[in-house]
Amino acid sequence: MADDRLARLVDTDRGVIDRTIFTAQDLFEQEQETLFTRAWLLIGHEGMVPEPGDYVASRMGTEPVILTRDRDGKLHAFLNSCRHRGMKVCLFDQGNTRVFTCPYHAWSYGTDGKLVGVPMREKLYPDMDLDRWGLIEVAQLAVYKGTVWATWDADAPPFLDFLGGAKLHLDLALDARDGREGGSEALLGIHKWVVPCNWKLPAENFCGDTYHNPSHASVDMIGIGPSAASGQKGRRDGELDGAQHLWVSFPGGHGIHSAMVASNDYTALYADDPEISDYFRHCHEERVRRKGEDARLRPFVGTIFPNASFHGGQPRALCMWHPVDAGHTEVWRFFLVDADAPERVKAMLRKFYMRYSGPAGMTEQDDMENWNYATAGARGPIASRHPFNYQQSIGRHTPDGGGRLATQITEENARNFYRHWRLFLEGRPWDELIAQAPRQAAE
Amino acid sequence: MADDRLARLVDTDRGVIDRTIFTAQDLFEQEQETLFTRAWLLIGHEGMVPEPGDYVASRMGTEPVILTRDRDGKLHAFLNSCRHRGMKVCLFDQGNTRVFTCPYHAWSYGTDGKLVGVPMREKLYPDMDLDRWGLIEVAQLAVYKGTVWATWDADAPPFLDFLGGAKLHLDLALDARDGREGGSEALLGIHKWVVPCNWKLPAENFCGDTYHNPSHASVDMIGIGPSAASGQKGRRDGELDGAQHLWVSFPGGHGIHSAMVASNDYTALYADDPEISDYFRHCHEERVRRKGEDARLRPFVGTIFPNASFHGGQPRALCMWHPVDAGHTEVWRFFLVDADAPERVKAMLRKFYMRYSGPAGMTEQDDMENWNYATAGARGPIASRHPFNYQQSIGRHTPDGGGRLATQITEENARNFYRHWRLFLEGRPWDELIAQAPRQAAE
Amino acid sequence: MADDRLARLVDTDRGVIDRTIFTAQDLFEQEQETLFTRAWLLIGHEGMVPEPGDYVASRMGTEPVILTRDRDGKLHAFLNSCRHRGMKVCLFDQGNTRVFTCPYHAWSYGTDGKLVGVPMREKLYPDMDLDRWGLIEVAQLAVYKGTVWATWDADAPPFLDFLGGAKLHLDLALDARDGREGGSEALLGIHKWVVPCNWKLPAENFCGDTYHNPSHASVDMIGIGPSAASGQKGRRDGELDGAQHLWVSFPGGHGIHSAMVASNDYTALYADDPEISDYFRHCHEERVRRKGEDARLRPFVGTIFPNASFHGGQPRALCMWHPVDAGHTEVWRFFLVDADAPERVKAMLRKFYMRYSGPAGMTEQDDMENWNYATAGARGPIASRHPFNYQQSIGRHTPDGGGRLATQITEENARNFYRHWRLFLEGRPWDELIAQAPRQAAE
Amino acid sequence: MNLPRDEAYFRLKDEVETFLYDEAEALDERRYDDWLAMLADDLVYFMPMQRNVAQGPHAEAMEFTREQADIHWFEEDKWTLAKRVEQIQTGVHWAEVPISRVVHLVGNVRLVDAAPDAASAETVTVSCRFVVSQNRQQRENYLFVGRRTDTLRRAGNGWQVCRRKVILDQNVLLAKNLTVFF
Amino acid sequence: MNLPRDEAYFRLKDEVETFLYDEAEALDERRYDDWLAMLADDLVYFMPMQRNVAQGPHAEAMEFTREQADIHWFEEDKWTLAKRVEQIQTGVHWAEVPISRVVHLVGNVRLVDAAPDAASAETVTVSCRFVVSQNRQQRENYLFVGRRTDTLRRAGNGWQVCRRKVILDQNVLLAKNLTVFF
Amino acid sequence: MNLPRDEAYFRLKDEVETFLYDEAEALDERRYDDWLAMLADDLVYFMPMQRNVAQGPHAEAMEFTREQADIHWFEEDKWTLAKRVEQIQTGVHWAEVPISRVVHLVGNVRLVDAAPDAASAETVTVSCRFVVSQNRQQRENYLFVGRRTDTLRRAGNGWQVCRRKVILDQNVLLAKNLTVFF
Ligand code: FES
Ligand code: FES
Ligand code: FES
Ligand SMILES: [Fe+3]
Ligand SMILES: [Fe+3]
Ligand SMILES: [Fe+3]
Repeated sequence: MADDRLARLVDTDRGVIDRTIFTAQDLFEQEQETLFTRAWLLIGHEGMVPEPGDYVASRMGTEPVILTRDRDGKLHAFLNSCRHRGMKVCLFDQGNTRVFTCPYHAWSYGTDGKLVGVPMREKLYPDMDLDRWGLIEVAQLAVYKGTVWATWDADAPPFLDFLGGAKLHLDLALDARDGREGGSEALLGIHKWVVPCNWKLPAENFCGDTYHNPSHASVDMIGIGPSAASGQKGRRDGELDGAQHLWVSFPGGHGIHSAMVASNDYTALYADDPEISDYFRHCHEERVRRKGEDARLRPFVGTIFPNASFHGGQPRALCMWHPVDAGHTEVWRFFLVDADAPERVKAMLRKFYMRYSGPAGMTEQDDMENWNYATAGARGPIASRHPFNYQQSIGRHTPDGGGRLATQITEENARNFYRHWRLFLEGRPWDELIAQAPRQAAE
Repeated sequence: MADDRLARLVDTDRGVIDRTIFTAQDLFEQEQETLFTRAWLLIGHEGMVPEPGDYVASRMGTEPVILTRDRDGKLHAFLNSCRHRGMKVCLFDQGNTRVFTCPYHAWSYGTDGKLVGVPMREKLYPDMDLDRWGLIEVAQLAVYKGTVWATWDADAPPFLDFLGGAKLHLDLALDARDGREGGSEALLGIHKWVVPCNWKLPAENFCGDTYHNPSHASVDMIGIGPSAASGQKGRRDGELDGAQHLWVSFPGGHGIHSAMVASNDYTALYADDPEISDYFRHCHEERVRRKGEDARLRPFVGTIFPNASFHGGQPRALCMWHPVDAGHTEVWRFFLVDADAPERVKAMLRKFYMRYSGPAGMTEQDDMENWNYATAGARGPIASRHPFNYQQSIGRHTPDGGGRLATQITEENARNFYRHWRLFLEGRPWDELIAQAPRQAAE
Repeated sequence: MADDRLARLVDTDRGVIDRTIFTAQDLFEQEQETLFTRAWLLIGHEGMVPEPGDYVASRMGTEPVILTRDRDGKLHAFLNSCRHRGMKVCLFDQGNTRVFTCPYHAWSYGTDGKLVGVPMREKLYPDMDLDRWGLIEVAQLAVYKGTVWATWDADAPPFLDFLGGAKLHLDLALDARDGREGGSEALLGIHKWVVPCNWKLPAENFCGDTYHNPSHASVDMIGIGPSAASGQKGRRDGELDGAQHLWVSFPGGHGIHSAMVASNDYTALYADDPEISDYFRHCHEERVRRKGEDARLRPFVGTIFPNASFHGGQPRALCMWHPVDAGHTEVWRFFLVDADAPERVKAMLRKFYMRYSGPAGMTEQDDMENWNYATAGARGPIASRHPFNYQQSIGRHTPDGGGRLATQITEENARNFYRHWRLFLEGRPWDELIAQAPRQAAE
Repeated sequence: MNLPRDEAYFRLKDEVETFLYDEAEALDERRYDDWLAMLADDLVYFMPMQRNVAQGPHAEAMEFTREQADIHWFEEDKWTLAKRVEQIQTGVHWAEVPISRVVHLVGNVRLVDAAPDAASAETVTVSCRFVVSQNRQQRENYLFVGRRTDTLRRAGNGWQVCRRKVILDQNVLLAKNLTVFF
Repeated sequence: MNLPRDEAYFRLKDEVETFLYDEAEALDERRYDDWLAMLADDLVYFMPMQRNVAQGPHAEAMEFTREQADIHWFEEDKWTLAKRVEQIQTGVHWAEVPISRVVHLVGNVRLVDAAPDAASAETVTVSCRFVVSQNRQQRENYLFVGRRTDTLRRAGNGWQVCRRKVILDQNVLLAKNLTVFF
Repeated sequence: MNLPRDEAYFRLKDEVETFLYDEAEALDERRYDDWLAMLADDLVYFMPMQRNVAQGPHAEAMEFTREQADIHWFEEDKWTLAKRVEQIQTGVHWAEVPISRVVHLVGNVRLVDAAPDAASAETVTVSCRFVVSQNRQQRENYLFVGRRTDTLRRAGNGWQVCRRKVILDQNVLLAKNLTVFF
């Protein structure tokens, strides 16, 4: 563990971080070895595999995995690679099967990962212990309100312990708009595309970089939100007008940006369609009825360390920033709606999501442009001598449960993200990784 | 020499081999330095350069070489690179010349590699010893039944010593169908294409991976062989039906898969054309007449360590798996026919070869797909923790001359291949490289 | 500093240089760290930014810089990268602006590099010292007869000290054709393209490789010069016929090839157009009048170490060989004419330049082909065992001021170039880098 | 449908080709407002995503994301396309600052249908192939090759696109974004 | 050969273009059986390899592998092409599982010859250029650009290809395989 | 300009297309002398460079290098093009030894103008898109996609190019050289 190098690279106390961590391929490989093999990673949504035998292709870090529902309805996640010579055992993005048969020599595996077929086994492999040669399975898998998470590390704490205080905020994205727990479903169709940037830049951006508003000047000027056709400017409807924004960073490395609205009074939204507007008013009223004052807390965005992010409402989506190499990220994105929302609402949201997010997203395109050329700008010997500035609102936060709360725009969430990034790369034990106050930051 | 690392990576005793050897670029470079600079490599066929002054482009490892026939009819192989600044001295795939003149500063070299022209030499290079600045020539070159082999290592044993017991089987591919020694010629036109796989996967496949039959289910179902138009299924005609298949591995790292047919009785083949069928019956009878019981041994495939393979009959071809980088292989393939076969036979074979092998080969396409994604599946930190399984028929072999003979489908040839791969990468002396029983495998 | 390795690689005393220096990516990165961060580099021409607020994109080594003229008319060069997260602050190749506003979070910088705008600074960055977070500026910038040069090294000697005796020859390219000092202007339009070669090969070629004349056999045969339409062969007009060519190498690593014509008699040139021919005769006569015997020294080519070259007359151009990686160079080229030359002359020269130089240049295309495949030919384990030959006219030179003069075709300039390359890579102090006699060459 | 090859057919085919080429020209010359005028107010502009699925009876249904139901690369109307144009014209749509250099090549133009007939066609269905090249900044370069089926409707003396379905034939998108119009 | 530009010529040119575009459509939509029906039973389907050789009098002969004599990328007949289709349809031809996404763009369509004449043509020789894009799995992507000379023969109301020569203009093949039809 | 769609127009369009395709064929078959014969003696052959500049009133003027004033990729006449052909034919123009394998695909052919009219056209302005593929040695491969505006002038029974403007739509050239004719 090159602790000294890492300490030199990431100095969150002074708020300076070396550009190298966004460009060096050896650090990228260290990330794969020490971080993506241990942290809980988002791998999909239950709704993608509703039936026994269903499977869907996913990724963990740089590696392909298959999320399957076995014949007994249990979820599994496996490396998509045969134990014999490594060939892909599943060639499709999704489908339903009884068995994964390897194209090369036809070893076959059940949807529970067990090795169930080895041609000529008695003769050629008389001593084979089939149990030792099943598909490589994740160490732990958790389903949380439909979302599916997994880790390769048997010693990792349970998912909810890892999530910690960020749960409250993730819930705001996953729960129904009327305040019921859960109730969301994933729209079918996963955006997958490759952005020439280091994966940490979007992860950091979503963990609470509210300061990058100027990036979105173009959509803000023209208006693309759900009331834009009625003349509303901005990239979404202003349901947070006048709210107290909150930035919270958590042990584990997570960071969120939510907001506390001044009151439970309703702001009229979705002006382009009265039916839809009524629907959301109804949801609001139900939510207030169910949650009382708690209904005032509204979601915006957040990153669950390391590379899962969520958009809480406009749009409402889950993101995976899959690392490809130090300079490329394969972004996956799926979108949520309430399962029982009227079709008219779903249709409106679906179209808004597509014009906001993804490769054709008018808002996200400008983010990607910045991530792309910020990564490029981190390269080179002179650039490397001038660390990035992470000093925004340094020290301007208060303890909040296990985390830290800021009430003004801040890079504290980013500092927390990189503090944990460093702990992972140093190979720290889990108690340190999810400790209340990360050690190296003696404040 | 990182012996410990190599020992950890390649454990042929237990039949497990780390996926890293198929993916790590530093090991690839070690292969170039320690293996491709020492082993005998296939570089072409005499028939490609029949006349004095003829030349043809070839490769050794990652480097371009020229195979020439000098004015005295002697064959040479040179690095295609000027001694002055390294420019290519030969810009063509083939041709005939008196001299190779470098385009950059016009140093010129004879077809025997001698530096014969240096503009303004008397004035600018008064002390130059021309003999020291000729083209870089291989240390040894051997012609064997038309095929041309070379090595950069002056200490390498003669080609036939390197080939050892594999000669018997290579002969079955190179000798005429009627049992005469030699007599084969290379059809003109070399397939050259790039497969995104590590070069060792095809080399291993051809050294006797009979177990991968399921790869070829599609061609086996539909029938593409020389009797397929007459309704025969399978990817070739069944001349080995009922034969005892043999897998033999040799010191030096070679491995072959041949077969001993039950008797010298003739199986009717090539049913689509009676004339061709008759021709092959005739060849068979002549072969039996000439070779007696020895005629029962029939060729299938084999790999001459490290990266030359042959297909013995249907099709009948020589392969070079040229390394490009850890993840890419430039495949070269040329095909053989008996020089004196009737045109009708040559035409039939030629077309069969093209539909079987090469980038448009209906059989080989499915091999390549497996090599491609087996290489991909060897990448990644989790994949790297789970070595490939090479335990098939482990221990199920008997000594046979200098090698080991198995009479059931086996990965012993592959184990032997990687045992020698490791010896080369450890930089062992030649006596160990071609010793009877490689040392590290204490059985 | 791996001195031993460097000493093994570059042996200018014996005239052998290892091929690895043209191919190894780790040496490329060492070059970026130790050479391109210290040497004076050509970054543009004053005429590209005539007005206050003008800017033009340039490069230093692998990194993008902006050359600006601030509101007070002063030139600056900055890394094109925001101090906050590294995003490009200037998105264009050229333009005029009051301020560079970063697209990501809208920090903004004056044309003098000062950080002048930080949104919400009082609240989010109460302690920020704006002076410490301006654009990263070069340590020194020099304008010489219109050309602009910069270095990242505050300890570097002044540009003219670095240039040393090469000044006399560079002047011949930059001064007016009639012998007045300066007076040249850059035609608009910078050729930019990527050649698959190591950057040192073109730099070396331009420092005085007269021996590569055979490269240009095709243009010499057909004639493409300013009198070619009148039947003159050769790639340019023969103004140096019968001249004594001179090759001079300088401390600092520079090398030039100029020529001393036998007399100040005029050779008729530019035969295709009598008006133009007359104009150049007039220039010649004026030059002789002004400079007397000194007018006999005529420019050909030269390289100002490390990667700026000039073409002195036919054509008349400045070149930047921007390193991309060990195997790729982004070439930039702009062309000079006398600012007060008649339009007819400028038009003729402009067209001649375009058919001679650049990616469509009939002469330079053949150079590039050689640099491309010389780089390719430097790769590989066997190639690497055979160093390039730099023995041409070794020892055939005399001291000349601070440098060495050769009067026959020589590689002394190349030897000098690599001698200094090694000194830079060894991290020597500046006094050694521009010393009279580089130390390791004990002659 | 097989249209009779009479003079009306040839005239119509020329009209349609010319329209498609004019549209390409408008886009490549960044005359976005001219381009918008070529789109019908009720335009549907649809580009589904494609999945890797097994052959079989329901393969096509599983391969493409479903219009009006799933998430796609695009499911737009004229309003959003006009917004995209407006966004570019702000000059601060960073993904298009500077504006991409784009080339639209349209080939294999086939009249699939003309209603009521070629001579008096009010709507035409036309299928084509495209190569769209996008080049931007120093060395960003993307090539999009795919298929398009357009429905054109007569509008005054000319035509307007009232439906466009674009098959890009990619799975993981190979470009960093989709700022280009197809 | 220079065909007179009469009405018959324009009708024939349209027929031929339409045929080539229909063929591309059949392939891109994976209607392989429709495609096979567009091929004559005596089809010759030929794609030589190309070598790097010096200019000179015999250069062309040395540059291309020789039909009916050497090894090529393809020298096929209808039977083998039908086998290739059959192979894809097994569902276990791994190189085409899942099936590639393919786009055929055909351009520069030129009538080189029509026999006996345009009005009553029984065979037509047509030259074209092609861009064929193949995309598969996640990010496999190959572009084939080349030339084709086809001989079409009238068959019933339509046409069939009876000879196709494809010049791919590559030396070392840049794709990992040739599962695509040209 | 909008040419009336009469028979003369269709005949002219076919003539122009055929001319452009014949030209592509001459180049791709390396019949350089045939190609030179298709160029007028007073040909202007122009390919500007393109810069990344901000949107705005003078953007286009700043984006392109200026004909007859600045440095370009090409500003040639027939003499220099003939010299380029001559150079290739020497056999020692190393950048073209061996000669590149080149494919020219021309699409979106639009008659922009015909003077005095289609029926008796003496000069024609035609716009198109191109895909030019260059493949050389083992694995050198470049794709040029761009736009072209040609002015053709009647010459005897045929046509000659008297002006060609090529927009390559690249900034830093993505090819190692420009030995290809456009
Ligand atoms: S690789 Fe899967 S069975 Fe052999
Ligand atoms: S590189 Fe061959 S003569 Fe100089
Ligand atoms: S990156 Fe420039 S302001 Fe943030
Ligand atoms: Fe954003
Ligand atoms: Fe096989
Ligand atoms: Fe030169």
